[in-house]
Amino acid sequence: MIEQQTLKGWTREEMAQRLAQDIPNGSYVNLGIGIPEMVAKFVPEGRTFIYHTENGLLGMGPSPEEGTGDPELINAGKRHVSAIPGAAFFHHADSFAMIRGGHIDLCVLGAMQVSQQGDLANWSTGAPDAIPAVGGAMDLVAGVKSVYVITQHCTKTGEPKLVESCTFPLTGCKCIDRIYTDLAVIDVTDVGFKLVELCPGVEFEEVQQRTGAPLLR
Amino acid sequence: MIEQQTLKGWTREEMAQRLAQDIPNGSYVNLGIGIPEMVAKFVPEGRTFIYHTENGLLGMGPSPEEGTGDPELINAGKRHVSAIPGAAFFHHADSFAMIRGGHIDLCVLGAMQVSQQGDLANWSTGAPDAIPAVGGAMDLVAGVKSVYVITQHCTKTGEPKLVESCTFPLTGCKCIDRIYTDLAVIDVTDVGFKLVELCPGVEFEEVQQRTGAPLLR
Amino acid sequence: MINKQLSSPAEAVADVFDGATIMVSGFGEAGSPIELIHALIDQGATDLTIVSNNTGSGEVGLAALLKAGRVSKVICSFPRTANSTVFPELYRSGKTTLELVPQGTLAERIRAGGAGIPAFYTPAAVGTPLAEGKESRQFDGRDYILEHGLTADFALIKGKAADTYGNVIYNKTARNFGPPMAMAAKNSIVQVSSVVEPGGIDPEIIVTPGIFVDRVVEVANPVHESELVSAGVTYP
Amino acid sequence: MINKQLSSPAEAVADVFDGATIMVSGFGEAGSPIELIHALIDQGATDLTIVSNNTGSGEVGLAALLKAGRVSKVICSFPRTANSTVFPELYRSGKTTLELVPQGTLAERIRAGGAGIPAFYTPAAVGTPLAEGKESRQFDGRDYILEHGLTADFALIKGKAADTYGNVIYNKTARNFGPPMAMAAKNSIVQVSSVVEPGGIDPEIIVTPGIFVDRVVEVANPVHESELVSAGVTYP
Repeated sequence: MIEQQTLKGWTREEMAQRLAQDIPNGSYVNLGIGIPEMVAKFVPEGRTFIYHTENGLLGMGPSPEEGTGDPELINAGKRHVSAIPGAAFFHHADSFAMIRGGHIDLCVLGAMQVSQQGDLANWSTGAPDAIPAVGGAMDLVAGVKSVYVITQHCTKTGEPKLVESCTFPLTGCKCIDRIYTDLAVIDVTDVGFKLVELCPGVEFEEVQQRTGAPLLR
Repeated sequence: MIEQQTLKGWTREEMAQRLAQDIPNGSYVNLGIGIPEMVAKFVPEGRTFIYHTENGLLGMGPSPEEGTGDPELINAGKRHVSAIPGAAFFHHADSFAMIRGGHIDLCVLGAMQVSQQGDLANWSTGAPDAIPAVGGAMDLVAGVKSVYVITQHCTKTGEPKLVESCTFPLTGCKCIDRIYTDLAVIDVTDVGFKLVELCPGVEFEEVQQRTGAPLLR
Repeated sequence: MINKQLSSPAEAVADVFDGATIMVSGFGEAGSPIELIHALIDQGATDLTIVSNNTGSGEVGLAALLKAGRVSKVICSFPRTANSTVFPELYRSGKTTLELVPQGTLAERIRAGGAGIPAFYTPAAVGTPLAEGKESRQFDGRDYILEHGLTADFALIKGKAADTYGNVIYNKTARNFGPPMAMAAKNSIVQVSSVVEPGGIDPEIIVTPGIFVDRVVEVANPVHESELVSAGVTYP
Repeated sequence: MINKQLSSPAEAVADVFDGATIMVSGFGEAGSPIELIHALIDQGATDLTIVSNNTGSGEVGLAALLKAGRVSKVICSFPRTANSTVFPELYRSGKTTLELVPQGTLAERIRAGGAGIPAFYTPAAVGTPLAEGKESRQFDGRDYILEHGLTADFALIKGKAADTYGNVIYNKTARNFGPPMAMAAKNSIVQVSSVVEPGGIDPEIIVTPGIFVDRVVEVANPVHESELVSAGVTYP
């Protein structure tokens, strides 16, 4: 095991904010559950993103005040949301036509593991007693134009999440374009992981040490 | 050539009226262009049929007065029509999902030839200089629950239209359930053409003589 | 005269038979036809195959149907729910089997079933455990797997309003699986808050044309699953 | 800030390139985007492949584009028109080739192209000349043929109204091929009688969500093809 030290990296909010900077104006964006959802809080000045939620809404707006939600206006995480002016409702087959047909510009997902080829594992530990559940993740990674992962660089027990090849069951192959962690922004390229940007105060060697595959500069 | 005599059979209107008697209440019906369209004039007392036109309307109503039509409310024959209360508009992919998916109860088409196996030829003479055009006929015969043909028993030159096997290019194989001609109503069965009903005043032998395959009683 | 309205959920599900395949609309509680499901529990049909995105919550609706032991198989994309132990127990004990399908593939398989498409190719799940045993094929240098259309004997669907010809509109994200399921089932049963006369819904805004709907039943004030779960309600 | 509205049909079609594949909505004159087609004639792109249900009427709209010699191939279900000799002449002289596709297969191929489905099986055309050279396969004892998704570089579509996010509604049977074509083209261009602000169209009644639409242009009073043809108009 690689010896781990706690590094002072980006907070989850900072990771989400950093990712939001890279989204062009006018993008159609699908945000996964968890940290990915935080991206919506950090839309840069002057840009508009239109959020797609796979359960049938384009133009998803913020969650309403607690207790004022409509149980029939929810997002993919089953939370109450709102619809912006210019929103549209549609059924599930049309919604996944948007996804599979390459109409969504960007999808942001959490990850258990990402391989240096861009394979993603984020739906199952493969444990024999787990209840398997996949939702729309496999469709999203297969269809969306760009797929970004936002995740802690390592697991709670210090294992690298960026690996040579995934040991957990795959969600998709060669599907991840970029990874935003608490320590760095990393592209998945034809030749493996490549550093885009370090979190201020974090050294390249520290990131490499916590990455389960070679990290190119 | 079989010697032909002119027989006094059903008129086109009578053929259409005879066919309409066989449509159950509540049926979803697609009527082809020409004689098939006349069926809509003869809905039996107490029954309601809902007409589907493949260009995106369920609940097609009669043509409006000449000169009062809406150029964006037309049928598959590109004639002005109306929409009944309870009508619905939809796009072409949904419209043919209704057809291909077996949701239309009955389709009535014209024919150039019908074989004793129920093959239909109604879209092309196969002439080398003809402009090929098929429209929705192949989808209709492949998808609709029951497909009836309404046609003169013979061509203008006296050739049988009910034949052992079609010589014109096919629209579909084993797709015709019943044929309404000016002389008779004939089922297509596993063992070939079978008489259901003769036009009053017409003899079985006279029909057999004008049919290009054995006709069972 | 055409009138597809029936008097009650009980009448609407009266002919569901043992061993039937039933599609059930809903994504989480949105669009879940609770009253129709409860009527089905009362009706008693068993050995059912359920096609639905989730497996319900608490011990009402779909979870209650499972709890009652009526479901031998679930075809589903996300059978893990925050507030239910019903499906996990049935799954672990082997009493209910699971066919796990990616959500978009599930939606497309249902639409294909309704549209007369027996099979289609999709890129989703290629290279994953859910592609195991499936035919794969390249088009333009990319890998796809073959998936088959899904049909059902019945569909239980929640809409917002319908006319007596069966034309249906939905409410917000409760639309989800309703329209494709209405297409794919032999007997599509829709509960709505209000039933109107033909012409009572603008033909331009109809989402599910009546040709896909066999039975309509009015449930003026449908319950919300989350409220029942919060209140600790169990059914029956 | 998102605003997909352009100032004119000319601006909307400015980047159409020689050799492009263009889907054109319409069934007969209903839904035919005459003003966009005329702008395309003015623009000059040539060697085009046109995907459309018909080939136009008279010498305006699609027929005028053909007459101008800009179309090398037509993918179409019914290229025979009551009031035009344009396509027949081009076809017989070999100047324009034809891929004849059954209407429902055409609609489904376009939808598949837009939905990321590379190929699907259909029962339509089995045993006919249009199945020649196509793969066939049985499912449940019935024969089907394999058909491929269709995509395009551009789509020219006629709607009724749109907002500046590209959400579109249509008018009656002019809807026809517009929604699937909007899905299947890289650049979907929609002419509408009125463009409104986001929120100006009820989100429940939108037929084509804005994600499928790239450009919107207002043509307040579109001409009707049949009126032009009756008046003997030719374009340009």
